[in-house]
Amino acid sequence: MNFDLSEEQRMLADAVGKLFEAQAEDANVDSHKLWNGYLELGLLGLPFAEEQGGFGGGQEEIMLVMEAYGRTLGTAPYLQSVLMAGRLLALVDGGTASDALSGLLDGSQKYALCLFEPDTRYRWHEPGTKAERSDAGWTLSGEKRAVLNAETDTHLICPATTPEGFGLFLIPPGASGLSLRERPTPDGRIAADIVLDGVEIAEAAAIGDPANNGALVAKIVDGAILACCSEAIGAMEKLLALTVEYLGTRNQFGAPIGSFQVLQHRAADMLIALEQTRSMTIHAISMMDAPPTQRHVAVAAAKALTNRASRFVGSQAIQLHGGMGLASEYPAGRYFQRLTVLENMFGDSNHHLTEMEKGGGLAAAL
Amino acid sequence: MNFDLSEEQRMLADAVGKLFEAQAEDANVDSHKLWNGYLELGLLGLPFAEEQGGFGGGQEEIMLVMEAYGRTLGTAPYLQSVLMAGRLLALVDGGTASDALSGLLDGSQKYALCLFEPDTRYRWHEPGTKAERSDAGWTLSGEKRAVLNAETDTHLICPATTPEGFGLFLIPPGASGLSLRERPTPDGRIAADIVLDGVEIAEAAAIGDPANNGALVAKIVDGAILACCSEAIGAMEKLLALTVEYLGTRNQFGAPIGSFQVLQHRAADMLIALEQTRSMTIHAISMMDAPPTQRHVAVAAAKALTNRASRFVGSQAIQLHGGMGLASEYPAGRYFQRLTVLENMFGDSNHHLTEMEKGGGLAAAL
Amino acid sequence: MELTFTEGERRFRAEVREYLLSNISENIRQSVYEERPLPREWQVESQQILNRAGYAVPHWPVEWGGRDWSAVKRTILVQEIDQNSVPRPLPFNAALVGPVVAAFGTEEQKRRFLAPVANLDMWFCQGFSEPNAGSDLASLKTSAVREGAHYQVNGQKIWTTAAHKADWIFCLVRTAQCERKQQGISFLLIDLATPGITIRPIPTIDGFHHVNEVYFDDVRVPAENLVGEEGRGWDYAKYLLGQERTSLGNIGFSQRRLDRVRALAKARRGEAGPLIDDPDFRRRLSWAEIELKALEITQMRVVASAGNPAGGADPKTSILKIKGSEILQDAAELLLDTLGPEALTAGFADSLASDDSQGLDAHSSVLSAYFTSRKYSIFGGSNEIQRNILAKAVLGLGSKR
Amino acid sequence: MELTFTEGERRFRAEVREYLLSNISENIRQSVYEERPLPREWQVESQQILNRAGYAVPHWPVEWGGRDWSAVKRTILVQEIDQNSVPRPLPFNAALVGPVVAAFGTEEQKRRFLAPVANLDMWFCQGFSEPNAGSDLASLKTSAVREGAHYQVNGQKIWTTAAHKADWIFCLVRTAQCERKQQGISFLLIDLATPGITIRPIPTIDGFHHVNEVYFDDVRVPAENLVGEEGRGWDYAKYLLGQERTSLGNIGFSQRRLDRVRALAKARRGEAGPLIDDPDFRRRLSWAEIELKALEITQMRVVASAGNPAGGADPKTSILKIKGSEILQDAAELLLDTLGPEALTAGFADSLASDDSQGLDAHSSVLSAYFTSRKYSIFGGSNEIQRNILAKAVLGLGSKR
Repeated sequence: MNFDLSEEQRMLADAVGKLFEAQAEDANVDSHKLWNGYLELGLLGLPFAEEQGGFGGGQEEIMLVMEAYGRTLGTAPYLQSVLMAGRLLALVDGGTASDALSGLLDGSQKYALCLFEPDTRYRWHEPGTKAERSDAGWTLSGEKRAVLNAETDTHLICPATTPEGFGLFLIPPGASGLSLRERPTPDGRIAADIVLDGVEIAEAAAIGDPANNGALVAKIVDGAILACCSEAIGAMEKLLALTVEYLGTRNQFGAPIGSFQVLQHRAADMLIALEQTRSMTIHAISMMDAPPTQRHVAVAAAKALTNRASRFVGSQAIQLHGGMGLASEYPAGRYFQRLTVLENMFGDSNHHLTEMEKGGGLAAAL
Repeated sequence: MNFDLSEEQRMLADAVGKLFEAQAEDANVDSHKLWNGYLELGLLGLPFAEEQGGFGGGQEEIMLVMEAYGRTLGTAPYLQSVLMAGRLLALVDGGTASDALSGLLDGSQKYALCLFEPDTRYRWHEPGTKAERSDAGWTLSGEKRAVLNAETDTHLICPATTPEGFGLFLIPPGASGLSLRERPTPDGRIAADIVLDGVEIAEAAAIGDPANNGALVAKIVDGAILACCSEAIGAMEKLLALTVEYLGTRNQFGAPIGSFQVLQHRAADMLIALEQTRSMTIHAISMMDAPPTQRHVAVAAAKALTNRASRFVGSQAIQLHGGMGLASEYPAGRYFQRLTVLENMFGDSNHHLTEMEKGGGLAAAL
Repeated sequence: MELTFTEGERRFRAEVREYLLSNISENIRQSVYEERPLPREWQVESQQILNRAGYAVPHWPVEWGGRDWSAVKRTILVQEIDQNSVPRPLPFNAALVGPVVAAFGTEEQKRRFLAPVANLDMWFCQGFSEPNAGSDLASLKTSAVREGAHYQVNGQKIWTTAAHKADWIFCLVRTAQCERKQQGISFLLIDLATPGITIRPIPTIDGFHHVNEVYFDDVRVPAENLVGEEGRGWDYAKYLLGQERTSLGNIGFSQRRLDRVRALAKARRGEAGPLIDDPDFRRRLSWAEIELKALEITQMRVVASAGNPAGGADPKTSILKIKGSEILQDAAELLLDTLGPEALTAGFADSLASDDSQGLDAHSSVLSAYFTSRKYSIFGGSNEIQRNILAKAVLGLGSKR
Repeated sequence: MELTFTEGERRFRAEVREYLLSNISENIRQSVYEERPLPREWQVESQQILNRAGYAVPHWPVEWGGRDWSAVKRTILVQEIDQNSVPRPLPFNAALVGPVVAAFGTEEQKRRFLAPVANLDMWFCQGFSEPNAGSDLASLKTSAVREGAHYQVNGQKIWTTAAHKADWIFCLVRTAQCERKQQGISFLLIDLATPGITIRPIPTIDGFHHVNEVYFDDVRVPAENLVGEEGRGWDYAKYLLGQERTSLGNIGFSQRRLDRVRALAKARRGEAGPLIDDPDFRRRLSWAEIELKALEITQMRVVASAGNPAGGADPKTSILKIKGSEILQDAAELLLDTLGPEALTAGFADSLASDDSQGLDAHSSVLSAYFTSRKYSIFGGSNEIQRNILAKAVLGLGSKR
């Protein structure tokens, strides 16, 4: 075992950190400029094999990118477009998928995978959305919920139930019958609720193999969950640093409040929560190539712990900041908001513990 | 509402406190002398109606007695003999029961109600012990577990399943086929595991009405649970006082350890847990005459909270005492042991929360 | 001991509930239930309905609109107001400036202020906190210098709730530099229409606009607006701490929030079946129900002994503050967790929008409630300060930190 | 990065496990699994088997029986020892007195002590704590006055584990009164058979006899038993803190305890059906499994960077101490809760009985384990001290309390 970064990893982490910090400080940045920065640094191709036009990065490299993203409260659709939709496109065969992947790699198109539906909570496995064959190809009907970064120009990948099983369908922006309701998320990003009212798409828009798509999506989702864990680790790291700095500079009753033992121990507990989360995420990353049940149990355990740590670190950072923590203008609150959103993504602790227990628990999976 | 003690209640609390403290300090006290003290003060008759030879005390008076019992780590079988077996005898009609109650009131006989059985955990409602009619009366076969204060001279009241329903049987000490295995409990008392191997008893030993016994026992058990809550409150009160005293006198790094803010807040949290437990127990006491489901939900909620508080206050008292808390010779550890036993009695938090939820929860019961 | 409510107390509760449900409009109550921001006119309408029945300021002296009700009855009243989603009487008026004016003000001040304050014809906000005086309130710096018949006020207040809706502000100001920082502080009433006052919103992480900074730049305040004696403002502020304790536990508010948690959890899906039947969710709810019921009794234990003329602040009130805030926060977490993935698109307010309800749907405010609930353990003496009080004043532990 | 074990590390783990399971007798392992007190001869037998394979003192210098294994391998070794219910090498010998003698002792001392200490032919106990020096160890008072070729030792040690089974004790004693209390302390080896030593048992709340008071009344100790220089004992004690960190998280011990929890919970009934399927119990177990797996990686992160010659104590070791003790305590609570009502009659030991196993049945020790587990957050630097270290040494927060 060895937890030190390789020389290449250190260079990647440095470059990404510099880019994200510069973007976070740039008052004039827009979504195009943001995405272009990702493209130029090679981040769009990072997780893909070289023969697909990528740079062959693995979950460890994604961890470095997402930690930096969390530290700087990134807003670009990297998780959705590259780590979810993009990696799914890379896994399924066929011309449609590889054309789509090219559009993603050259920065011209953005994608989003639409997992959740009304009233099925975090269980995306049996889509209520239906796809039926039509003369032209397929007709899709159903609703999708809370699709992060889905905007009017985003290409959607929609799971839908077909007679053959778990279908995956590429829907271009502006398809007739498609309506998006964009809503602000609590961390200042955009997510959409989507209605598919008899959306007509071409035969070729069906990608992958309905017998296998579910397993591929499960693997993609597990990877995305770990990306969220890494993002949360980055956000917690920065939020703890902000809090420690505040404790050292804010004076009350004639002393910096960081000299009060109760606040010192609270900060120590935040550190412990952060380091345990980091360790559990490292473990889950090491299990990404294990058989699906073991992989999923480790990932679910990592997300459950990350969620608990996020809630604790986030709320205690606000407590230690006092009133300042509640003001939107001060960064602590924005990190708390981001951690709250990350907690929610792909499932709360209860969901992930239930998944872990269904898989036989951590002890069995080793 | 009014939470002040009446003049009579104050006098009772004073007298009981003095007796129990004297007994706790008396190095030569034996079980006979202990019990005689209870008899002389009128405690054996306290919870019974005047027409039954008692003094008409209610659950509030029992609360005062049991708090004092907890503060002084009482060891006499008051809960078992008077509050459980005795009150059950007073509720069922018939000559056998009233003869038995007389023996209890004059101090000549002690009783124990045998609730638990192997592998049914805290669910006593459907006894695996069977009673069958015989020529002489009844034959009982089965096993009972963890009967507090059951010794070789104790009269037992055994629930057993009969063709008519929930039977209750009085078994005299030394009955043939009866064997007791006395074991030391972790708080220095005695409890027994009991085997009933074809115990023959007389017809008249069956007391109560099999159609109604279960409901009576349920009420007795709910009252006993609240007595345990009151005992735990008394024990926590004393343990917190010991801890605060220790914090004020123990010096480390040149100051009393009670000047460290983290230890101050820990003690504050112990106080909060204690006061919340007291409030919840008061509420459950006020519900003792409500319909059974509402009564039981309130009692279950009180026990769940008492258990959580007991574990917290007990373990943190040890932590704040450091090594001293682990030494049997110092009282803190003995209070922790008592609280651990009380937590276990009649069910852990999970059991009582499950009971509370089955009854529709606290909100529904109001 | 009388561990249950008396017949009279039960009757009073029924009367209050009946009055509230018949008189406060459904749209106001629905908005409070959903924890949406309340338009100013609804707050005023509601308080005037309460005031008509003596429910707005029952703890005030009878001659100024109070009722001679026991603390237990007043506790029942505030619990019913909260539980039935009725807006509480504005605390700055009813619980803060009113009692101080009634106790320490001149007859002229009482006649001028008390009736409109009770009826919310005049809306007060509170100018206590300053940027560098949070929990250490007495280190405040805003100065009021006497110049003839006026005070000249300069300085800054912060976290001023609803200053943007208020007509007046009551302030602690420094009128003299003394050795002890608690001395030289005075209690001043200031008309917000006076020139030199600037109000700047502080957007908060719940997405709403509640609080403000208030700047005073050479503001001239008539000397007749001084309440009580110059230099005794700290005593008056402390006097308030020992006052109305009937609402400290936020019992009715937590009950209302848990009612909503139950309603949402019945209607929404959990891991399998309705969320309310999910063992983990149900268990967290059970603990919240238990802690809340216990706190309801703790609240009653505190107020039922408050009639006692010995009086003074019962240090157990710190338990009400601590547990009350923790339960509200637990309930907010449960509320958030009912939404599942849809929390992301429940919508989030823009605190600088002018519209009070900001076009939010019924679930939007769940997120706001979650974020804003962090404040209950911070403001009004943080939970850390409350635990210091318990350790020192109740348990008598040493005074070092 | 190499986030999984290497092929060599996996092979090493398999070898260790195979050796332990084939060589340590079943009755010893069963006794350790059930957390029953271990007779002295079983501890000796077991350590000698370990020593034969180089498993007792692998972190010692190679010339004195150590192996040149990486810290990762040594961590795997101790985890396998614990998880497979093998008695750990006596820590007072292997982790404490041995390394100090090896580092600071004379050649004569090394020859005399190291081999028997490694092989448990000589049983040491630790004389550090004193009645008025708990977490504040440096305020110790036991004195050693040099008189010719001897030290005259007077004073008292407390919490001395297994003094009643030991042959020798290593002590921190005060050989000089200096300005700083950390100065003037020396490290002395004392044969417990020396006249003037009295050992008094301290019964503990787990019902067993582990710890003792040790009194020294004009005890004459040959000066050659001084380790290192007079007055530098505090440095040697501190040296130990930076040493072996492979077992600080108690990973294997917690794994073993959770294995037992799972086994008992499968066999016993819960509220409905097997306890292991009870949602509340299962959930608590899941959290313990998660925290333990995370700590296993935290442990590896600490030791995998320990090879680094910059060395010194990694302040993250405080995380291992804190979380390691909390997980052991959580596991002990789960273990207790498996028993249900039968916890009352599982039986409880009498610490003053002479028989080691004290006639207890297999479940008796569950209660003892529950009570004794409180010690893990107290001894060896309480969790409060550990959090002070994290706040100050890692986060750099101010040094007032």
